[in-house]
Amino acid sequence: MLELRGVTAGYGRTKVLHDVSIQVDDGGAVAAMGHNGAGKTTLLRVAVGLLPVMRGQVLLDGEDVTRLRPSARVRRGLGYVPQGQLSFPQMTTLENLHLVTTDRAAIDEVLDTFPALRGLLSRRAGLLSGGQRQQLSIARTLLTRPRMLILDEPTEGIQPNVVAEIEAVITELTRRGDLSVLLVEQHVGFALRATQSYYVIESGRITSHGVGGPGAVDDVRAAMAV
Amino acid sequence: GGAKSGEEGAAGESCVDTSGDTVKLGFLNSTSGAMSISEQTVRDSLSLAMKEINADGGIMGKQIEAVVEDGASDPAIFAEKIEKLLTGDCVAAVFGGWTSASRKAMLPVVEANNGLLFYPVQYEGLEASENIYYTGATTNQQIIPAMDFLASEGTKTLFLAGSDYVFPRTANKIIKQYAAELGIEIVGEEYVPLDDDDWTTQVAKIVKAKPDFVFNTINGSSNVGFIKAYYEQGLGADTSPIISVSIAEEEAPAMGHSVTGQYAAWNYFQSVDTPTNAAFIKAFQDEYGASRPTSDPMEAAYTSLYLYKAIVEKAESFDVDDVNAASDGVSFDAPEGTVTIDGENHHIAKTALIGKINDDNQFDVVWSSETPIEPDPFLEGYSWWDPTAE
Amino acid sequence: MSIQTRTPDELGQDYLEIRGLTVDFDGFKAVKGVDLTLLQGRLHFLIGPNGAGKTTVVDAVTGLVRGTGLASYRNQDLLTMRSHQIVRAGIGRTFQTATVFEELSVLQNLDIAGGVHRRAWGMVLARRGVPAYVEHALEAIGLTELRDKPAGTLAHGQKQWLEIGMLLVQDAKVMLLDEPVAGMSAEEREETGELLRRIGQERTIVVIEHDMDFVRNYADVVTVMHTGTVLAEGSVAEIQANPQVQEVYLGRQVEAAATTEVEEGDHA
Amino acid sequence: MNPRLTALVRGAAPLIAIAALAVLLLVVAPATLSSFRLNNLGKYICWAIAAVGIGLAWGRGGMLVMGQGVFFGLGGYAMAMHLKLEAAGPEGIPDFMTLYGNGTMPGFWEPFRSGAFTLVAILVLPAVAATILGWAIFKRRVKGAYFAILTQALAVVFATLLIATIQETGGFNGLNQFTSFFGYNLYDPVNKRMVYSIAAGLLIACLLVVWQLYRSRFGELLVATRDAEERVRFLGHDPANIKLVAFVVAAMMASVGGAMFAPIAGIISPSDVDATASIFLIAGVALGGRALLLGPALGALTVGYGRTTLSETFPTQWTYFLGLLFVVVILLLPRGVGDLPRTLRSALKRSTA
Amino acid sequence: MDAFTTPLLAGTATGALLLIAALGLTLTFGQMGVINMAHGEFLMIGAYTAFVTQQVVTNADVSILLALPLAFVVAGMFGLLLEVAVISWMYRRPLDTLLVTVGVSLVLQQLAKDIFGAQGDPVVGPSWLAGNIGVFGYNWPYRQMFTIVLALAALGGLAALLKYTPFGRQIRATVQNRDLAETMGVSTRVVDRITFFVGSGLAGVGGVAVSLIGGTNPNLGRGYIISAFLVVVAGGLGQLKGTVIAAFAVGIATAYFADWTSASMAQVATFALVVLFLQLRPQGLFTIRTRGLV
Ligand SMILES: Nc1ncnc2c1ncn2[C@@H]1O[C@H](COP(=O)(O)OP(=O)(O)OP(=O)(O)O)[C@@H](O)[C@H]1O
Ligand SMILES: Nc1ncnc2c1ncn2[C@@H]1O[C@H](COP(=O)(O)OP(=O)(O)OP(=O)(O)O)[C@@H](O)[C@H]1O
Ligand SMILES: [Mg+2]
Ligand SMILES: [Mg+2]
Repeated sequence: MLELRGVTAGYGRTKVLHDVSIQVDDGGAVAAMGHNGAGKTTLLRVAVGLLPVMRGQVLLDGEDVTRLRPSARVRRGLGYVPQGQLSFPQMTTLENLHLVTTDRAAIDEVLDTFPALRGLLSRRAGLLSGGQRQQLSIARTLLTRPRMLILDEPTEGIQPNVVAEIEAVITELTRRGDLSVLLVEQHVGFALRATQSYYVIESGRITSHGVGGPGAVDDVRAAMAV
Repeated sequence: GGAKSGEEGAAGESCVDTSGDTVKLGFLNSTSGAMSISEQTVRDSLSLAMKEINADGGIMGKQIEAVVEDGASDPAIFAEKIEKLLTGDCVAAVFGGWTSASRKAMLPVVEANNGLLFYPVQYEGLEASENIYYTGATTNQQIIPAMDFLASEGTKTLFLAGSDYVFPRTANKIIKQYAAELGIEIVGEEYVPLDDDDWTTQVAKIVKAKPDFVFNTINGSSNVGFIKAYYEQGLGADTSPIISVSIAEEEAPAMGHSVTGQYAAWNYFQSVDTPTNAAFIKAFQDEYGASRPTSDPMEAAYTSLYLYKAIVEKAESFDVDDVNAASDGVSFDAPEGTVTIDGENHHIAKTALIGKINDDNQFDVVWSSETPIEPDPFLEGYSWWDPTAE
Repeated sequence: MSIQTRTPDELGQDYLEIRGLTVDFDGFKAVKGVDLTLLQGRLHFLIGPNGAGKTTVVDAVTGLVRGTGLASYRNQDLLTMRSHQIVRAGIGRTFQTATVFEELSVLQNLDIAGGVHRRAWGMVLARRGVPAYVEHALEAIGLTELRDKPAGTLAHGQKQWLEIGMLLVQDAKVMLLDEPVAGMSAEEREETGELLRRIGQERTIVVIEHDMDFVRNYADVVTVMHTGTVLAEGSVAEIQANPQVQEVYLGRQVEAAATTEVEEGDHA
Repeated sequence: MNPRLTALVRGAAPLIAIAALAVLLLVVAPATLSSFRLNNLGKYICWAIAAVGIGLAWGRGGMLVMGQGVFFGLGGYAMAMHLKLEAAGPEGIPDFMTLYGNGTMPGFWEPFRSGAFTLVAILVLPAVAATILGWAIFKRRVKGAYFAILTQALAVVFATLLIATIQETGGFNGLNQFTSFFGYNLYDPVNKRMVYSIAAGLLIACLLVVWQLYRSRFGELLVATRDAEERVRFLGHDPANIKLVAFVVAAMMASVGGAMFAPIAGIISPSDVDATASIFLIAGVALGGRALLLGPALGALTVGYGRTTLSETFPTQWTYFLGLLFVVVILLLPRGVGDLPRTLRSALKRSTA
Repeated sequence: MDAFTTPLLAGTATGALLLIAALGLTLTFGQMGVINMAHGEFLMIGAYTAFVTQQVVTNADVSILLALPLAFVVAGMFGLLLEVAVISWMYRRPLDTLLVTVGVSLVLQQLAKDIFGAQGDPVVGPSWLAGNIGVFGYNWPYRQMFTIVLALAALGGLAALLKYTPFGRQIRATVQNRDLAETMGVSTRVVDRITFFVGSGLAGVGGVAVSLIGGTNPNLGRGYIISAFLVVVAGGLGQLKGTVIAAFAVGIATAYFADWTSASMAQVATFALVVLFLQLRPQGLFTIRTRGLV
């Protein structure tokens, strides 16, 4: 589905990623974990196309999309939830969703997942609380009906019971097999439950890679402690 | 060169060298900026005069070599460039300037260096420098005759419309005092910034005031907005005609509305019927194209170079003091008629004309002062003039 | 704990008291009559569902939004003061999305944070060497090695540490921290928690957080907010046992998971 | 090299550069240039003085001051009024007031007979004006493009006001025909040289002032305010005050530049202070490097020189040059030509890395 | 009565012109964060389009109708060119776009000077706009009424575009967060270009209206750009409602000031009014507040 081959990338002169390769299979779910500043967000930005590569390739469905703009990748089925509770602050919650689609049924469906948003539809996104914005951000991306979903710390700032809800949604979607997931997450337990394999990334390099599931918690913790 | 009064002793050491077989003259006009189109016409006629004079043997046998500079429509640049011409290029005289601001800026420089400037445009008067020759009209050769014309037409009420600028303000001060003398009532006075085209509200006031005449001292392109608003609100030459002092042959067809029947006050029109003028027009159009009209400032610039030649040849010297000593009474058979220099104030005697615009955008002369009017820049000969009155 | 039994007045003036705080956004009351007493030396946690009004409380206390009621610190009514005056009164905060001065280095960020306590004239003088308090703060937040890097190039979590460091340099007596460990890995959370514990001795610290493990490990007192009001207050255990809190915030899964070992290890 | 030595050299480098410029302007230029060229250089120096202030306000403070012509004009007109009165003699009034007006002098001219008052006014007038305006703007948190546009509108309005007040300020023609400068005959080349030297000295002084400000904590705070104004509030500072100080200092420098411009150019008129003139000042700063110490001054000198020479060689093309300068520099070298060495060095490093 | 109504009517027409100029600006400035100082030159380009059209189709009654769509397209194309060549490289540097476009505006002015000459080239008004209607002693020119109609039409079109089409949402999303919009599948590049085309095109239409007032000269835009920016500032960033009210308020206020004092003093007074107004409402008439430190 999504593959990064030997990607080196960074900001200005500083390289952040060094020759990183990862792969997400069709219908597969992969977690990327690592410390603060390890380069996880950078990795996702490269995958989405917000950051150009210095070297290497990005492949979507086996096709080289390294030169495609993010919007073109999104039209090919990529969905991205960025870190940092981003929204279009001066548009209402509903308008934020309408940017993607005005289909009532589809909107209703995601609102069932995030019922808190229902009461906030006419409030401007810039006025929402951090967690509300993060929920909106995920909902908005789900509306694009991605085949490949990229999530950057989606549970940051979200209340525990909604985190559980999000976990359920992701698990449900991947189980159906029509969605692949690349997840960056600090909650190791959550990440491993929602995915089937993991990468640990340290200082811009992949240091460990393995099969996920709750049993891998110790392996991951060990890998990250190095 | 000689020093002027004692306090300025150190300056003005002339570096002009006319020992060779050429004489350097400076042409300083704006070829960029807002004034460039107007001033380009002056530049063209200066070049024509130079070409003719050179073909005719030059000045005192010396070929003219022009040093051209751009004043960039900016007074400070005019000051800078004339200093360069006088002290760097060591020209014997400078020809140019258009706006009063540019002349005022050049004046101290040309005086400090005891140079010579020939200024070719009608202006607001109230000035006379030893180092400047004014070959356009001063107020008593344009504004005051225009008022005489209005009186002769039986004008009772007059509306003043002008740009917010020195010339219109000063001209209107004179007009108001003379109007009181003539028994003409001023029923309104409006000014609009130089670069503003929207005259709608001001013209609405003219509509209400219903004056017999409108005295127009608007500068440049702002005239178009004025004329359009004037006709748009139902005014016309048959109700409240306009007399202008800055609409000439060049501008009349470019008003966006026919201005047939309106008036203008100048000292020269293309339509002036003299053999010298016919020759001038032919020479000019041969040089620059048959569609180019000739106008008053162009003619004044053309004349200025010939006048300079005449003075120098009378003085038999290019030295400024010699030139000044010789200038009084020098005359030239110009396209507008014979003009004569007043050695006292360095202006020239000119005949005032009032033209009425016809369908071909030429001016039919409907009134003339008949004889050249002696220049009187400070209006000393007019008893009604009180410079300190409001 | 002994401090819990003492009244605020016995502790001297160092406590932040909020009484009947209400914030009204054109008719929508995001905070409705909140009462809080925040004492020095305790790590005070503020939790609650998204949109409960936690950030708004902090905004109101720091002058970012207008609130009514009372918020007093050392006999000053904060609600009538402007942001920079509130800071000068000793109250500092961080933001839910970290905001540092991106073009200045880590060191410069810390240094200008100390500016509050300098005289106006000192402002036009150049910095000579690194003041001791800046060195201390650098060490405390573990960014000594990155001191000359522009703050804009720090990762998310590092910026959050830097913000805390700036509060240290400011010598803020009251620190209001809005989700300071969001996006940090387990170890980093631990480090941050320890840091807060260390500096919390002589300060009043309020932390807004959703990570229940973090809350469990470090909270002395927890206040739960819901729809603009205080729903419950007490120790972590009390809060976790509160059915209302479970209902609106923790959810049944957490309740169940709390008993399993895997969940315990989640963030450890 | 020994790191402490390196630090020492790095610390002294700006001072060495300023000293070099001082030698160039105060010793080399007077010795080699003709009186006319030196006078032109004097004009560029006046623009450079204003540019140094713009560098502070815009480069460091992020306030795009598009109306510095106004403050340039305040200083210029204050000085010009004094020179005009000096030329008119102890009891006299400026010539243009009798020509265009009714021969009486408006009251606000009277104090400018005093040289001391004029010198004080040159500093105090812009400071007061900038404080009032800055207060109104910054306290209400108007910033960014809003601020830039308001200042440009101010320049337009200021020029319109000058043009419309012919009897008070000479209108479009401005003020000129100054004969002496605080008793020194301005037609005397020796005195002109002295006026030039004063301007050059003031430029160096202004550079030293911003050098100290840039290395001070205020300088850091100013950059912080530029980058995250609201955040500065939570450091316990009112960003409005920080910006105000930079804005006022910049205004005073512009005023000093204008004050020297009047005697050197021999004229001050609305076209020296209007929106176009203000933009012209910005051009130099952008070219030289807005955030650098010497960039704005050198940029202004270059643009001034370019204006003279280009308009001598290609009279009508000058506007194209100025226009393209903006486009090329801002687009490709936003940090200015002065930053080119660093850009090149880092590009070189990248390619070898 | 007429002392009161004349400035009101004339000012409304001035306001309408400002509105057309400001509409394009709110679109590019308010919606896209690009401060286009060359916007005034797009007005000038529109005016010259009217002039050139009239040279080809000499019948003034027809040429002006042809000129309106033509000016929209011509000015729009210039805007598009500017976007592609310059602006698209600097969306993250709003203040810098201001300076770059100052340069562009200088070049365009000089270009017009070199092509058409510095003095005005007049556009002759159509006969169906010659004349006026008497309202309380003011001979209200048809031309002014036409300007008002034109402005309202432009306003209606733009409002519909922004409010009721997906494209409108995309424009707003793009300005609020470029990267995020891109990751929501919005092709920001296409959005930028269309926005610029429409915004500049509107200026072109305004230019046709301006060409009916006075001469068509290279500096024509300069007279309007500052007032138009003041309108956008006073109206509140990106707010159509605010822009409309501010445009008419500035237009009418200027007319009254001009009536009481002089045209020059009216400029000064209007500026003072806007600054005073910003004291009361620093973010303009209508503002959108957001939280946090933005
Ligand atoms: N815009 C930028 N310019 C320069 N360097 C940057 C930029 N953004 C990030 N970096 C650097 O890149 C490195 C990796 O950052 P990244 O945001 O990818 O980390 P992360 O793993 O996502 O961390 P976190 O868990 O805090 O989100 C960090 O060292 C950071 O300093
Ligand atoms: N300026 C405002 N106008 C209208 N509503 C607002 C405004 N600011 C905040 N709100 C609303 O007030 C409520 C409280 O927001 P607040 O940010 O305080 O929540 P929070 O408890 O911090 O939530 P989170 O855990 O998600 O950060 C939310 O519903 C939010 O949408
Ligand atoms: Mg990250
Ligand atoms: Mg919050």
